[in-house]
Amino acid sequence: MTQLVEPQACAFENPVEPYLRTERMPHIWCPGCGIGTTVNCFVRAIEQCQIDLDKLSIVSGIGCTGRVAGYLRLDSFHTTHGRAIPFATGLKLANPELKVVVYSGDGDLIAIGGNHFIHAARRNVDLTVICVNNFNYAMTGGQAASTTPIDAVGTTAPYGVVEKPFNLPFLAESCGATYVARWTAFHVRQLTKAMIEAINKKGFSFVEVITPCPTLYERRNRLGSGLDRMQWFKDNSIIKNNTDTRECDIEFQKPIICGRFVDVERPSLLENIHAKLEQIRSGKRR
Amino acid sequence: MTQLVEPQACAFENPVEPYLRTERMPHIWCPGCGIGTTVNCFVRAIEQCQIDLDKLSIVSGIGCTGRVAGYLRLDSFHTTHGRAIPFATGLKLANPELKVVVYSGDGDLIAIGGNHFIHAARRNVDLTVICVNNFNYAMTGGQAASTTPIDAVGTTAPYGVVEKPFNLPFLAESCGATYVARWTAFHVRQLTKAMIEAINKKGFSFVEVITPCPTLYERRNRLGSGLDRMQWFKDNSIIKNNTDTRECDIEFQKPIICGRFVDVERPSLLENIHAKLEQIRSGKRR
Amino acid sequence: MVSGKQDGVLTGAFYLDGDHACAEGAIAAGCNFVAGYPITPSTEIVERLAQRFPQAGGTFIQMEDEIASSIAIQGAVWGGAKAMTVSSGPGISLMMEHIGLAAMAEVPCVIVNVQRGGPSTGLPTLPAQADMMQARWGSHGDYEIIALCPNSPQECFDLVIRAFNLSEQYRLPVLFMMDEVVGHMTEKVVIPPRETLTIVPRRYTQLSPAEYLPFRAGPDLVPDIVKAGDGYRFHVTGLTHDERGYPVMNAGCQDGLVRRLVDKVRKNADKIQQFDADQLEGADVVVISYGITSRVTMRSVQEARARGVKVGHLRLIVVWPFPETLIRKLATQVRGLVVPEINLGQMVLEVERCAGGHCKVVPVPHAGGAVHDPALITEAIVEAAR
Amino acid sequence: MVSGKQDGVLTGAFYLDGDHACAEGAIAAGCNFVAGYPITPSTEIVERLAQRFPQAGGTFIQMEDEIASSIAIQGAVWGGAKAMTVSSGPGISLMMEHIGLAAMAEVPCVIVNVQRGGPSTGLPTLPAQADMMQARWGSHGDYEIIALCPNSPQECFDLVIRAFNLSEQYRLPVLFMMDEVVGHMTEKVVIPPRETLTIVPRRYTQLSPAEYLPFRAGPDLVPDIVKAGDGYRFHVTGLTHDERGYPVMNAGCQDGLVRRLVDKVRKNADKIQQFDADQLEGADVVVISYGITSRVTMRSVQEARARGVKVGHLRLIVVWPFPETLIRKLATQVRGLVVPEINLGQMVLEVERCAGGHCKVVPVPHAGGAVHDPALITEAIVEAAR
Amino acid sequence: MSEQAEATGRVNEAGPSKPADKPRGQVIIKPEQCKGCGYCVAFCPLGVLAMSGKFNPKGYHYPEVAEPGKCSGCDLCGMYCPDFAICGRRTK
Amino acid sequence: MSEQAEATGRVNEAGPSKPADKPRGQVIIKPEQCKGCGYCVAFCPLGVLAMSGKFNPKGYHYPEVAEPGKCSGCDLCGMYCPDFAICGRRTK
Amino acid sequence: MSATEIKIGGLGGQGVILAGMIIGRGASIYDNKYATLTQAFGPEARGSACSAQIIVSGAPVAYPYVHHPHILVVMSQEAYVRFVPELVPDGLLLYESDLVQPRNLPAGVTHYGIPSTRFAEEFKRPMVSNIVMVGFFGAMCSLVTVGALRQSVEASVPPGTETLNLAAFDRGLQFGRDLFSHKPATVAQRPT
Amino acid sequence: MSATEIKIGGLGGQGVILAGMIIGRGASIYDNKYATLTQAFGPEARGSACSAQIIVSGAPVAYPYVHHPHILVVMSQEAYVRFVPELVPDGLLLYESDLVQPRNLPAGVTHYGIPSTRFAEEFKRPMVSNIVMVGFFGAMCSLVTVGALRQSVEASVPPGTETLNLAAFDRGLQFGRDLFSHKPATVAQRPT
Ligand SMILES: Cc1ncc(C[n+]2csc(CCOP(=O)(O)OP(=O)(O)O)c2C)c(N)n1
Ligand SMILES: Cc1ncc(C[n+]2csc(CCOP(=O)(O)OP(=O)(O)O)c2C)c(N)n1
Ligand code: SF4
Ligand code: SF4
Ligand code: SF4
Ligand code: SF4
Ligand code: SF4
Ligand code: SF4
Ligand SMILES: [Mg+2]
Ligand SMILES: [Mg+2]
Repeated sequence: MTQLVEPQACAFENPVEPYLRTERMPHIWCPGCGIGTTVNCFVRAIEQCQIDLDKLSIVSGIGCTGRVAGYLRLDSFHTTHGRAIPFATGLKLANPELKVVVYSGDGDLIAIGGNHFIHAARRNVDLTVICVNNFNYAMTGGQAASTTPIDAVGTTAPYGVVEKPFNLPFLAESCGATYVARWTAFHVRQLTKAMIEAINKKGFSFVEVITPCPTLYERRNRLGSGLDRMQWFKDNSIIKNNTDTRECDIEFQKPIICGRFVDVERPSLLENIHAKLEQIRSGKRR
Repeated sequence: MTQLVEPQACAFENPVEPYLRTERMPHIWCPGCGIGTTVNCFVRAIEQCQIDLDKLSIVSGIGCTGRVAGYLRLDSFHTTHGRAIPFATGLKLANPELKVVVYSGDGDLIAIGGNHFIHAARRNVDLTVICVNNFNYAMTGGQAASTTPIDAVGTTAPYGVVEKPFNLPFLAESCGATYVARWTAFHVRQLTKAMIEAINKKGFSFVEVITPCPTLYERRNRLGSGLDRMQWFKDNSIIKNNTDTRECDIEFQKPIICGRFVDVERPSLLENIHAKLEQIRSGKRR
Repeated sequence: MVSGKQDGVLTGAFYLDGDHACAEGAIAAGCNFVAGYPITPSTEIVERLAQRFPQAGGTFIQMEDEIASSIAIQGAVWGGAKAMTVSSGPGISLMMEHIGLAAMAEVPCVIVNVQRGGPSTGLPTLPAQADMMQARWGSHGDYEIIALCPNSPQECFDLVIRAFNLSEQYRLPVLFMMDEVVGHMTEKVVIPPRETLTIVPRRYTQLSPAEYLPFRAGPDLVPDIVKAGDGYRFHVTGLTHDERGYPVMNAGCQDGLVRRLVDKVRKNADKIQQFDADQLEGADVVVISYGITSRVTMRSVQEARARGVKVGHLRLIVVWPFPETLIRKLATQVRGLVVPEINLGQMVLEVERCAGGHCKVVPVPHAGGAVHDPALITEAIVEAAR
Repeated sequence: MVSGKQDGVLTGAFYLDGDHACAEGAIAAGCNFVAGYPITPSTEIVERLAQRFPQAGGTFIQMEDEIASSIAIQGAVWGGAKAMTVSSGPGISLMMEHIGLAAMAEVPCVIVNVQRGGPSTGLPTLPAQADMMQARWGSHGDYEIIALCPNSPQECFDLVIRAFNLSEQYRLPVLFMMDEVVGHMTEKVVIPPRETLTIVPRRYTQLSPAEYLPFRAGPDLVPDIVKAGDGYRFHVTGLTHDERGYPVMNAGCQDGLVRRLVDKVRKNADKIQQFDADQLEGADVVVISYGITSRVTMRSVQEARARGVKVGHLRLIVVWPFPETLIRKLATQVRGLVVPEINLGQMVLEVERCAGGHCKVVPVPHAGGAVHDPALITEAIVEAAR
Repeated sequence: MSEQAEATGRVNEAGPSKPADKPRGQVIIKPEQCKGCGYCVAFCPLGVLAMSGKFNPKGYHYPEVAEPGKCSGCDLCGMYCPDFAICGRRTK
Repeated sequence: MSEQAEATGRVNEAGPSKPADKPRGQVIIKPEQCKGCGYCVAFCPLGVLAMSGKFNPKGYHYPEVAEPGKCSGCDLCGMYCPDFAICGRRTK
Repeated sequence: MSATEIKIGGLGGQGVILAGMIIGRGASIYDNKYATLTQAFGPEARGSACSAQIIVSGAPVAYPYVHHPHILVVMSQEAYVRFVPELVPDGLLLYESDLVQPRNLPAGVTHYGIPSTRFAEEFKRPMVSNIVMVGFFGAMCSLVTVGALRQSVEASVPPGTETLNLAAFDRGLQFGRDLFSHKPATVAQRPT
Repeated sequence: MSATEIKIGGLGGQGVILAGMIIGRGASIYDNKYATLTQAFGPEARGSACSAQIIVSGAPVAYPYVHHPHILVVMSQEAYVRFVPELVPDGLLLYESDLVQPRNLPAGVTHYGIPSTRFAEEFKRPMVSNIVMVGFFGAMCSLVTVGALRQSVEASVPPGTETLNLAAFDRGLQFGRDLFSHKPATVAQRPT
């Protein structure tokens, strides 16, 4: 029997701990799962934003990423599959002083939840949406998703995917998102910064994070371990801010364009609602 | 009592009649409703395409436009609200020799049905989608829709809409539609041509038709009669093929850009599926 | 004193249809968030709210579909709002997953179903009462809801307030089961001064964040609630969860949680019950009805009495939880129970079950699209009395 | 002779779990179109089909959600395919509108529900039988479906074929109600040669387009069908429709149509029925069970018999339509009916209704997440025999 | 009667304007199907049509042929008519 | 013992490389929380860490401080670690 | 029964329901009786048959439907054909005289026509035809007081259109009063 | 009862279910007995406790769960702690000897350990640890014939990995046989 190390008291605290429901640790994520890495970035982002954490709500759908809400020591909502955004919309409209972040998976936000995504972007709802894109439905065991690159395999596409995946930045922009960025889990500093920018943005801000799912996506596609994948991200990301989102397609094992692609101003839903209320109260019909 | 004219035999047949379920006439559409006009164009389009009408299926959702399926003497499916596209997807995949056209309203296809729309465009399903955009939910009485321009009113937005409407050509392009055009009901010849092009296109083709809904949208927005509206279309349409879809936003009573915006080639879903089957049968896994 | 023109919360006598009265009732109940999607014959409710909320102090948002509407209201509740959504058959069917979530996460909210002819798109503009079993059983898994059936615009006003109250009291979704006739029927609606209305406030906890457990229930089996932004840092999930609200994946936790969810209705059924009883004492036959059918039944009962039948009329106002005890007792006292409904036999199944073979149970089904011809019910009464 | 490696339609003995067996059964039944969306514990079914269809000659498409899946299969049916979709609680709840459409437009199709713990997200990997009433009542309006409950991988194979057959015979959606245990339990599955299987073909009309009326039914109340592309130029709608399939908005048409839709099940119930009867004759107590609970019950029955109780066991295979006549008869012959189910009381309500007070009805509820401890059921049997 | 016949080539031949020319087109109107939207009248490129002062059974005014000889049979009226109540065809 | 202590500034001070410099950072490791992904080791810009040959109770190898004096406290290890099992902090 | 039953029939778009609403609101809110209005219309927004039914009573109304109206108002021939057989033998019929030809009218029925659409077109607003009809109704029967009807018109029409609509109402009222002065209606004196 | 009940416990990702599947398939398809396999795992794809239960019998299996296994195979300490109390008094315990310390083992239990993970790492494929264990199982009891187990391994692993997996199987088998030659197992001779 190998000698095992035992838990022990720490000299100082991991800075993420105050933000975590430590009583729920260890979390359910696999070795090398990129979701935890994004959580580190998120925690540092909210720390740096200096927002009142009591006024920060986090909303997830269902999926491996969907578990994020449950691990963060915030007002947190683990809703139904695909419906984090409309839940968050109700939450925000009912209580505009809250900062509301949606944190969920690609399948959740873009497959079953795609309609809510496009409508929320169109409305410019005051939400930050963080989409962990691991190129598959992980929680349910590695099925192909609407983000899986052509020719990659998933359990429901054992011979390789034939459908073009969404270009999420392009989609988000076409609907009217005012902030759109993409990073990989390798880009921890840039990702943190993007999260800060997104949180500080009024209106609908969107951050796509490409992460390893070594247990399922990488394993099934013979892309090696999580570490191999992170190295691959490091070596195959092209950082190019303001790239035309049309150019941001992702192909199987082709370089990934990262950066901040959209950062524009237009009145948010709440601003529009308030302006309309003003107008109504001041007696003008239109 | 005014003297009334009575029906009588005709010297020649209206060329749409063979394509209509005349036993169901008169239809339910209001005086000046643009839907009938689009049906004229569609009938002429399928006539000119010279396709076998027995192999042409038409699928609608629910709405005033949704009634189109029921009036055309084709295999026709009046499905549920928002679900014409996935129904059509199943129909087409099960029987690839059919030509399948989805003909429905903006609320149906883009509000409740938005997710199916974007996924079908992404997959490049072999479908032609004709979206009659009358800027509102007409069947249910004129509610605001996700196409209603900002500041226009609807029964559910009595003080004016505050949400930006979708730019449908941009949305369709961002998802991967291979043919995208927009015309108004005034542009009967161009619309017919666009429908022909769309039907002849393999993959996902999309035609947006802006139509008057004089009973509800025009009346409630004090835009006059159907005729006033058609005149307005005539005077305020800018025909500009290949416009960057980003520029195709529609604003309240601002000119409308019309034309064919996207016409690109990429393998359709069925082509991809067949290629994959070939590959599997020939023994290669990927 | 006229509908559609006043600002703020109304008081006085108005000529309103059931849909509009329901909207006013919601406002009076303190509802300040409604998410919805148009569908006949319910749309007038949200149309009126869209018009009235800016003055009355609420937010209406038309969502992209009914799924979004039914979850947006839950987000709003956790943000502190009193929330409602409104639809009819097809839209209600789309809400089934979220009715389950509201039951599971104990979200007080009201879901209005203005019933029309089904199944599927059916008869969009015509009445039915064929979603009664769906209201009880439409979502997967075990849960309980409360459902009420108004029979007039006045009741659309009065009872939607009770619907909100019950949802707050028991922390669950309450289904407000109107029908097309009641929704589109116009009558005088008297709206009393707001101060005289009984409004059950949300049961916010008195405990501090350190002491509070979001899903620990008191003796009435209902836990106190909190809202986002107040420092409780609570978690809500649709997964099976413990008192902290954290997922626990085992049969033991499931048993504790789900039994409590159903028991808070089953064990409090007596307090929730509401019905109108007309000459049940000594009746040979009792008609059990609800919603618009109860008004048709009134005429039939009159006719049957004129023909010498000793007939009582039990009108269910709360239909779920079903008044088991009452029906069991009635069944031992009468010769027959007559159950007219605008469906092909739904609540009558419950009546039959509770009757336990003690008396005849006579369904008077109707496939929908209209109310019963009163004579049909009269004949059934006369027949049952034999 | 091993799962997952053969091409075409399999024959032989295989070691398969219920999910995989269900997939093979569908292939054997001639199913050639499946649309689905992943959800535990049903996903293995579509995963296997995705792998097997290219060789077996079918199309699998993973849609964007369950709503799309449940309508894509209907499009496929009208295109001539035999079609199925597969899900579990939350996904099934999303299909409710389309189950209604399939009932209304008489679309033969199979909907598989591998039941897990609910309500809401509940216990995704753990068993329950709490969607039984939803299967019957989940969509709005009046309609009838057929539902079957297998209790082993072998039955997942055998009965899904019957599910397809019934859907073709009666032109309606058939719900195949598995549960997590059956879905994930692995046993030997013997697949007989395809020729020996009974496969009910689609009832395509023999009439010419000129003679044919799409919704005119014969004496069995079921109309013959056509498919797109064959020159019939037919119309299908979810609205209330006449024999031509054209919308007709009135109570008369509704009555004719919807009554026929329910009657084709109610009046053919005897032919649809399927159950296993074990020593019902002379029993003092009969246990009524279905699905995985029937296998737990077998042990309890054994134990109770060992303790001297004369106990019979009625296992329901077809659960909807409910075997009313049989239960009514049984109730007059026994002292008690014991109904164990992994829910807090669903089918037991039907049993109680049909028992009509003639005997005790003893529910043995379980909130889910596991099967019953057999002793619980044994105790209920012994108790009921007193 | 009238509208029907007026609209045919035969009547056109006898029409007032350009009596010498053989009309190039015919138009046919079904007044009872018309809902009076006026599209045909407004968008006939040759000004062939005009709205009648009369009502049809549904209470709508409907088009009449005002300038029969001018009709080119282009069928634009037919393409615009939402009620399939009018159409044109070329006669040569 | 060991990993915990090794990682602190104190141990760094005693570390082999650059003994003269006061270490700029500390790193703390919780081996029992580690799942052995190796991100911290691979992406530490200063090569401070190395995977241990030992298993933790879950059966994973975990990082050890190989070059204690080099740590800058940049906390990149902390940002990468999916299991919150490591972090760094600056000490000056 | 002391209840008076009214049916108004026409085509969608003619404002039949609003007419019913004005009568019901007048009776209920301004004359302080009980008045139940029900409506029937097709799925389509416009153009198909629709009808309003009003029961005006001194006591609460239970059964809300009208099978045998005492008063029938029709705005289209279709509605006429459909509803006239339902009229009680001594009922009152009011009709749009340009759109309805009261053929085969049962004996005993009192009937008056008004070209309300034409009058409405005089106001350049064909849609007030229904209000003209309500004015006519006010003149031809005393079920709802004219004062109540006028108040109800004011309260029921879109804000800003009150003057126009009251003018339309008065046009119908006056036309009716003129007619009435020639030939008294029996139903009009029915106790309500 | 002639049934033999087996439980295999470990962590998600260790291939516990596949091990159970191989044993069950071997018994059912290749030894032609009845064998029912059930499984328990958490929602997560990997890392949490999971277990497989197999009942091998000469007759059809009704109740499919194992409460008191005759044979327990454990691949993690957690599984050991959880399941050992369930073992029948004279049961057989097989365990991963690098990951499990069989502390407080009830008297009467026969037990054998194998460092299957380490052996698997020798193959550079840690994931075949479960197959090593199945080989070991084949050696340590005669419930399923070795031939059936080998065929079942071949039939159950992903195509292309058969050779590797059979080697892993043989490694475990051999290790077991070597051990066994020193100390005979009682349970192994139990009639099955
Ligand atoms: C309505 C519904 N359908 C399906 C599921 C099953 N389900 C749970 S998570 C999930 C996919 C998660 O994928 P993604 O959002 O990409 O998250 P990941 O696990 O990859 O982080 C699915 C399909 C569900 N819970 N509810
Ligand atoms: C699930 C569901 N929700 C709502 C409705 C009600 N409904 C019928 S048609 C319609 C909107 C139609 O709008 P659009 O698609 O724009 O068609 P239009 O009538 O404008 O042509 C709605 C909301 C429905 N039938 N089903
Ligand atoms: S399955 Fe993939 S996404 Fe889910 S926890 Fe494991 S590695 Fe992460
Ligand atoms: S309501 Fe509008 S869209 Fe519908 S038929 Fe009338 S004009 Fe056309
Ligand atoms: S056919 Fe052409 S020219 Fe003739 S009336 Fe019609 S639009 Fe005018
Ligand atoms: S276009 Fe058609 S409906 Fe309109 S006026 Fe001309 S004939 Fe009549
Ligand atoms: S804090 Fe920075 S330098 Fe120190 S070990 Fe971590 S990554 Fe390396
Ligand atoms: S990054 Fe974390 S989990 Fe990965 S090896 Fe380092 S300490 Fe362990
Ligand atoms: Mg994912
Ligand atoms: Mg529209």
